[in-house]
Amino acid sequence: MKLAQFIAIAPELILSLAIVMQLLLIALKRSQHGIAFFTMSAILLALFAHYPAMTQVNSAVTPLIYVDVFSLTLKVLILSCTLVAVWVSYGYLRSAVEFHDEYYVLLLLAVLGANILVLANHFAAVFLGFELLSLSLVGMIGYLHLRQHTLEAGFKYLILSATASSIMLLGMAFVYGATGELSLAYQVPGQQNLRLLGQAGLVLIMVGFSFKLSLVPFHTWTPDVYQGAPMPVTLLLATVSKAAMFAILVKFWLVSAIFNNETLQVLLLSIAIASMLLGNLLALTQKNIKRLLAYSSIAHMGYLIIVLAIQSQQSVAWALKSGVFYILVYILATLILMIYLAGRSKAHGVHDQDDWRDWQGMIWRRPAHGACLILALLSLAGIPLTAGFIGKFYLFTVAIENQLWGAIAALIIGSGIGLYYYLSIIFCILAKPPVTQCQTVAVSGGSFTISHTTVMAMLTVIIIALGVFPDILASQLMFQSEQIPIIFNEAALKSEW
Amino acid sequence: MTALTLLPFFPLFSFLILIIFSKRLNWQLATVIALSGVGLSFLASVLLINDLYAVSQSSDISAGVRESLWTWFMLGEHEVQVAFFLDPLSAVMIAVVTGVGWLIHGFAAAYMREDENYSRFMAYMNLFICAMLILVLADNLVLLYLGWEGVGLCSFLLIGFWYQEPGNAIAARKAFIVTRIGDTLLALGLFYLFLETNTLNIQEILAQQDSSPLSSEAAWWIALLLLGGAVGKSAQLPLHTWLPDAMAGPTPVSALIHAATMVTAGVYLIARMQGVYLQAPDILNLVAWTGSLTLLIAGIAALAQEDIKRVLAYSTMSQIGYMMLGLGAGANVAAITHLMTHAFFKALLFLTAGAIILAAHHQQNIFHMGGLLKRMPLISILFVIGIAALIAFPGTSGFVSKEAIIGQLWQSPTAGPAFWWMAILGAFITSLYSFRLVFITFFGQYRGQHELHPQRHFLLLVPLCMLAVLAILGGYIPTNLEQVFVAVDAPDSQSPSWLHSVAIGLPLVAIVVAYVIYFPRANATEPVPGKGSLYRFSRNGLGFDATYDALLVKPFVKLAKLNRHDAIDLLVQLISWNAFTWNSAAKAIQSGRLRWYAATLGIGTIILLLGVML
Amino acid sequence: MIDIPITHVFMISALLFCVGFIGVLARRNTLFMLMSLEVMLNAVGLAFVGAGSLWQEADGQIMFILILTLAAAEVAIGLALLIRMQHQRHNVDVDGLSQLRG
Amino acid sequence: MILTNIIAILMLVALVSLIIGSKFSRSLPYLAAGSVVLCFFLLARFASNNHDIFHQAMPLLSVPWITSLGIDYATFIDSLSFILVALTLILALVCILVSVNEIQHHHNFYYFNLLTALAGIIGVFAAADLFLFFFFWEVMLLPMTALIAIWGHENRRYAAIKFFIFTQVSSLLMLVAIIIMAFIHQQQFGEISFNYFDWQRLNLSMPLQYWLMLGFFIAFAVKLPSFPFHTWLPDAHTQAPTAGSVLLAGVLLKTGAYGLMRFVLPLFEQATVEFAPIAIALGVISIIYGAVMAFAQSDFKRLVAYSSISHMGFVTLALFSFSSIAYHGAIVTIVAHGLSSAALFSMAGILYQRLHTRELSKMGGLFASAPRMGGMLLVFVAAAFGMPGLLNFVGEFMTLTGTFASHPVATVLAATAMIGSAIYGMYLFQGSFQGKPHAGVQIADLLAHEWLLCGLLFALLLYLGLFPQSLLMHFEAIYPAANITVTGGKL
Repeated sequence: MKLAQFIAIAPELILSLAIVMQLLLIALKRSQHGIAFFTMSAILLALFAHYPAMTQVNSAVTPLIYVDVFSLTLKVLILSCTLVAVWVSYGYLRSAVEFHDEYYVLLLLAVLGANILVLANHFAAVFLGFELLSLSLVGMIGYLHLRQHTLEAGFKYLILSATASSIMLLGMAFVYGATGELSLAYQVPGQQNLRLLGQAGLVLIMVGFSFKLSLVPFHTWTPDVYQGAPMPVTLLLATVSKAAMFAILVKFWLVSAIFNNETLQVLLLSIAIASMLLGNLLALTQKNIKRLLAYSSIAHMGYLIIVLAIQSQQSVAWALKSGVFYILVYILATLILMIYLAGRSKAHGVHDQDDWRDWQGMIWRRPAHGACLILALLSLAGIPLTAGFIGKFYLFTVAIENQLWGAIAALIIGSGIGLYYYLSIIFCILAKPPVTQCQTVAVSGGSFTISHTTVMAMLTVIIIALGVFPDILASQLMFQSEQIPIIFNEAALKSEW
Repeated sequence: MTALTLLPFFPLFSFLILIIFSKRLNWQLATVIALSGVGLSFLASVLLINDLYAVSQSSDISAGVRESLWTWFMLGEHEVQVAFFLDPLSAVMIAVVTGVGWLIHGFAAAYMREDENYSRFMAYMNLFICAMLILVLADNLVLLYLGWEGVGLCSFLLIGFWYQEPGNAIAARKAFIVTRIGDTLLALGLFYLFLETNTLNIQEILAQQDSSPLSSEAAWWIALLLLGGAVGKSAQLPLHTWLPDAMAGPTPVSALIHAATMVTAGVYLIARMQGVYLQAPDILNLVAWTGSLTLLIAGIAALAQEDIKRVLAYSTMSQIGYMMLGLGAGANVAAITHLMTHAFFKALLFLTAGAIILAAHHQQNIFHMGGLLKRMPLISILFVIGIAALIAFPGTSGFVSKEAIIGQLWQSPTAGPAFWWMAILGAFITSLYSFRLVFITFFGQYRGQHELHPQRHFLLLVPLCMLAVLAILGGYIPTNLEQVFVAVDAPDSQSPSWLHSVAIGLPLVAIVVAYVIYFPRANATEPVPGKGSLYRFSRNGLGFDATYDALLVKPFVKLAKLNRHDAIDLLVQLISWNAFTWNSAAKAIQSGRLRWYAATLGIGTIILLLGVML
Repeated sequence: MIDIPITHVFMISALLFCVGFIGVLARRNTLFMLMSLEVMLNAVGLAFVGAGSLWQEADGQIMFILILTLAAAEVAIGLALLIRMQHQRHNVDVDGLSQLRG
Repeated sequence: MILTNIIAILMLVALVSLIIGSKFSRSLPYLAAGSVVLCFFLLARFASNNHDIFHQAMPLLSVPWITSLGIDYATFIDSLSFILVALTLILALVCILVSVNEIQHHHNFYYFNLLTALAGIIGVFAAADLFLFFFFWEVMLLPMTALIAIWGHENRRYAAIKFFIFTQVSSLLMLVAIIIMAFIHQQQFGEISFNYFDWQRLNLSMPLQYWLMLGFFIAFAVKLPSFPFHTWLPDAHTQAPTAGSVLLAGVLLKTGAYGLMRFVLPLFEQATVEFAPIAIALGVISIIYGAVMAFAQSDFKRLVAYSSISHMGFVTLALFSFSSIAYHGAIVTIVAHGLSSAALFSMAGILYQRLHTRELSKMGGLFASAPRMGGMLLVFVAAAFGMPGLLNFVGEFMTLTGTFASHPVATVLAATAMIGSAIYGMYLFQGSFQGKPHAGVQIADLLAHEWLLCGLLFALLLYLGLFPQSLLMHFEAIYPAANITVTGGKL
């Protein structure tokens, strides 16, 4: 291990160190604020640690980890989301009587898992990150034990994700059996007699990730867990976990040769199309905003993985760029909504304020919030002036460049259906305010502070800015083959292994 | 900007003044403005006609004065101009329109005096005159179409002038829409004409007929479509049903629009486009048929009317039928002359009828009149003069024109003896219903409820007298129309000598018949006897209205109302409904049962595995 | 000693895995569900060890050890939730947990 | 630069009115009207200074925007866009005038939406880059939808959602077509381009061209709207506030026609020739169907909405008959319908303010109390059923004259709409203003600002109706596309 390699994984080291120190801190003195601020500063430090890490791109740290631009970008994204999550959680938990220090430990553990996942270049690392992430998420979902829903949500997540991950592990075992290689980079189709085994393994691995990305038909857990989990945890689930899973899926797809296979692409595309349609259909009449976001996330992940169905080497870079841009935009919009919801809810409330019909007439009562939410929803719906449109536009370009007509059709139909429920919410926000005050608890109260408004406003501004001048970000996202080791090529794609 | 171009604008200006200051003008002022508007254009047209004659005397070529104002729009290379053209034909028309129009305006001023919307009424009348002048002076067919539609709109406005009575409104709408059908045919004719000749300028089209005539098929269609327009406007079969209902309007309106001027526009159009019709003899024959059938049917219907104005309306139809017949038979000059004379005597009839109605407190049923000869002798005399002209009593203007038409029928290439007989029969019926009217209205005792209050306003009487004079002498007004029309060479086969005497005699015989039948019943308050089905059938205009109603109007309305919620929209709603059903179906997946979720996980895995294996 | 063809190993582990999975589906008692999870994980472990021995590498066994730790962690959290469940609902019937739906 | 300035001004004023408007809601109309007039003045001065925009398209401001896809912010102007922008600004004034008394709440947000919608529409007419075009195409929807959804009538949400989803989904099809075109340009000329003028160099193989053309056509047919895609329109028009209806009918529908003229006809000549029979059939069906449906309605605005479908059918008919006479007819019809339908909807609004109903059955006999209003309504109805002397007549006449040469049957069918329009026109006028007045129904006659807008529209309809050349003279030189395809059409 040289210094360079330490620098390359400095963020992760910082996080791990921070976790240890958190435990010490808890042992030393239990304080609501102290731990929160410590966590935040740790994450900030980890974020800053990416600057030196930038110098070490394309360096392998042990066979397990490989640092490249793509993973660094996503790590930055993940850590920023975490930062927001911590801050939101602080506001959310502050109101409770008891101390919630462990919560932050779990949170950091989850993020560490996500980061490892993003960096992983080896089944073992994938496995570690994956489990670290899911187990600590289970802990956080079930965290507010006084609510009855959290228990249910936590248990569902535990059982299902455990099942899913064991399925994935079985897949890894099969692949290992077929190829004799645990590292992603060197896996090549192995001996003929184990072909079937290898294929089965790949499918099982795909199942594992589809579960985490909540793609149809492995999506069933999503709405329940989103609804049952405390709002900040839902936020983590919707942003950090999704981003990490997308990253590792991309790695499998583009870095590992055995995934470079047409049959799998067909499977993936069909999964994507199913998710777009079913996700939007399920959300159509949903009144609970948390569940609705869960369903829409199903659809959005469906849109997103279109970028993996690329057919030719030269479109890889563009596809990656589009993918990263899209998930970024998706996360931005989701953050706005979830920050608002988290701000309006309290840890010791019976449940979170998650019925969007309570938002009626918000634009006239609280114009700033109303505007932010409307723009976030528009961005999710992919309407111009918002970044969501640019994201969708990029996806269209990728899909068309690779001539995925089925996906395009589903994309159009899906967003057609999607418009209905996004617009319903928007019109509800625009409607005349209800006469009785009691209906509008969701529009007031909670742990909402001016800082929530500011952050929401800032994010909204970013959304608009990206929507009008996408280049300010898009030109920064460079995923040429020199920045990321891609062995993907169409020749292999077509070849039958 | 000479008198010709100014001609239509005098009434337009007076219209504008009247409509803008409508309520603020008192009766005198409004009258002065309205009358001066039309009067000026009358004077102008007299001057113009003199000039025209001067020109035509000096040179034997068919002279015409053309004044162009501006280019309206371009059809490809062809400029559609706003331009006026005056030749003997349009000269006759403008003389009639402005002259008779002026007199009728005068009468109307007295007739409508009490009405609260008096100046609005006069404004509409002026606007009508303007539109009518544009129609007859137009040098291209598009501008003619403008006038054509303009008079239609004015007629709509004036029929429905007392808009608060639903009946009037319906009559107005009916008149507008039925004529609109004709207008559409006319428009199609224009399109076809433009396609063939690449111009819509009337003189150019007619000139082309000498050099490069239309193909017979094209001419056939174009002539037919133009005829369609003509029958709509001129209330000929089969688009005649609007005219009797149009009597809902104030009587001066009936006199001006539905007797003297607008309804003759169709005749004018066909006469104008004679060059095209000559290329399509079948259609000329059809014109003759249209005219003859109309004049018979209208005459029969007139026999059974109880409303004095409806009698006159049907007689108008039949008289225009004569004009059509004349055009069809190639007796253009006679037809146009009859147009002129008819304008005189029919205006006279309507106005006198109006005077009677006014005196009788808007009682229009002839069976509640009677004995008027004693009570308002002057009016009665004038009315009878009109009737005399109507039945072509020798020495009246009607005699001159109608005999001229009938005389040419027998040996016309496009008509023939059959038409002659129909015309004669028509003449017989004409005098029959005329004198039925006369006997029942003017003889016997007065049978009305209210006491008569004859008006004596000079504006009421002067126009009547002048019209009476015209009705007698109008036939001798020189119109050198001969230069306008291509003379149809008649075969030299000699027509039998008894024709003429029969043509003169039969109407007189009819008077006697009418005397025998109707005079005894001069005191009847009921149209007895024969109040049978036949009578009712003919009173209802031989059931045309009922037929159209059942065949066209009702189905259309039903169809429209049936689909008022737009079947296509249901399709759209089906889609959305579909989405929602799928939504509720998909919700079943989210049962919230953990073990079911795990099962979906397993099922999904198996499906994928199978997918990759197979 | 007789050497077992590698395919058999994978078949066994697959079968074992299915047993575990069916256990998850079939049992309503939460405790047994957790146990079935263990079974699944062990099936995976078996597969890894088998694969390792096939390629004459230690990686298989290493993965197995990792999996064991995972199993331990999972059970820990699982049991914690189980206790909460017992407290709240006084039973451990998993079908009771179905308020979140739709 | 000019169009960009206009858009910028409108946007700026919109923002200002949004931010500070809540204080001075009374003076907002003046502000908005002032900005619109200023824009109109700028446009007029620009046009008078450089006349050559009437002879060939004049590229305006163009700056790189999304470099990775070769997308520029590129605008241009020619006589078509000039006329449409001018029309937009005129109708903008009308919108503001009708809003004066109608809008009761949230004035600042209302005028924000109104002005942004205008900016978006003008952007559509200005864009030379197809991505920019699509961008504006969508941008104009949002405020439009907001106008319907917030200030609309009883059933506004349904209408707004329907309107938005219809247009959105159809325009996604167009987006796909646009991107494909860009990639084709990449294949043929190396670099990817969304620029309209670059695209004119493309040569497209036949089946592909047909599909692309369909992608555009459907989007525009929905906007137009053409027969099978029209059902969003009656709801949207009926439920929208008066200004919204005016904007929808007056300008928004025209963007569809503009799209057909600007993109479908020139870019896909061969495909359009093959597609023409279907398009003409659709046009004729819309003409007749619209007319019949209009007669069946009992709601004032709904009736006018269906009549719009009928009138826009003439545009489809004209454009796909590939005759330059009909092409000019289409241009005239666009302007004419813009003015007349705007006028009729304003009338509906004026009546609604007095009677609080749109039901014809609840009106009737209003002529007694409001003769001047009745006169105006009569004039506008007359315009709608093609009274010669008013602009609509010229449009219809030229359209049908031009079409008759190549499609006589279609023309004859379309001509029946002249009867149909008379029927529903009379039904509308008599139903509202003639007949027995309802007991105690007394309405105030036109107010000053209502006079202003009626007078403005009437003057325009009359002037252009008598001197349509002032509109058409600029269209001789340009648009070879129409004439090229004439030969193609005759083949």
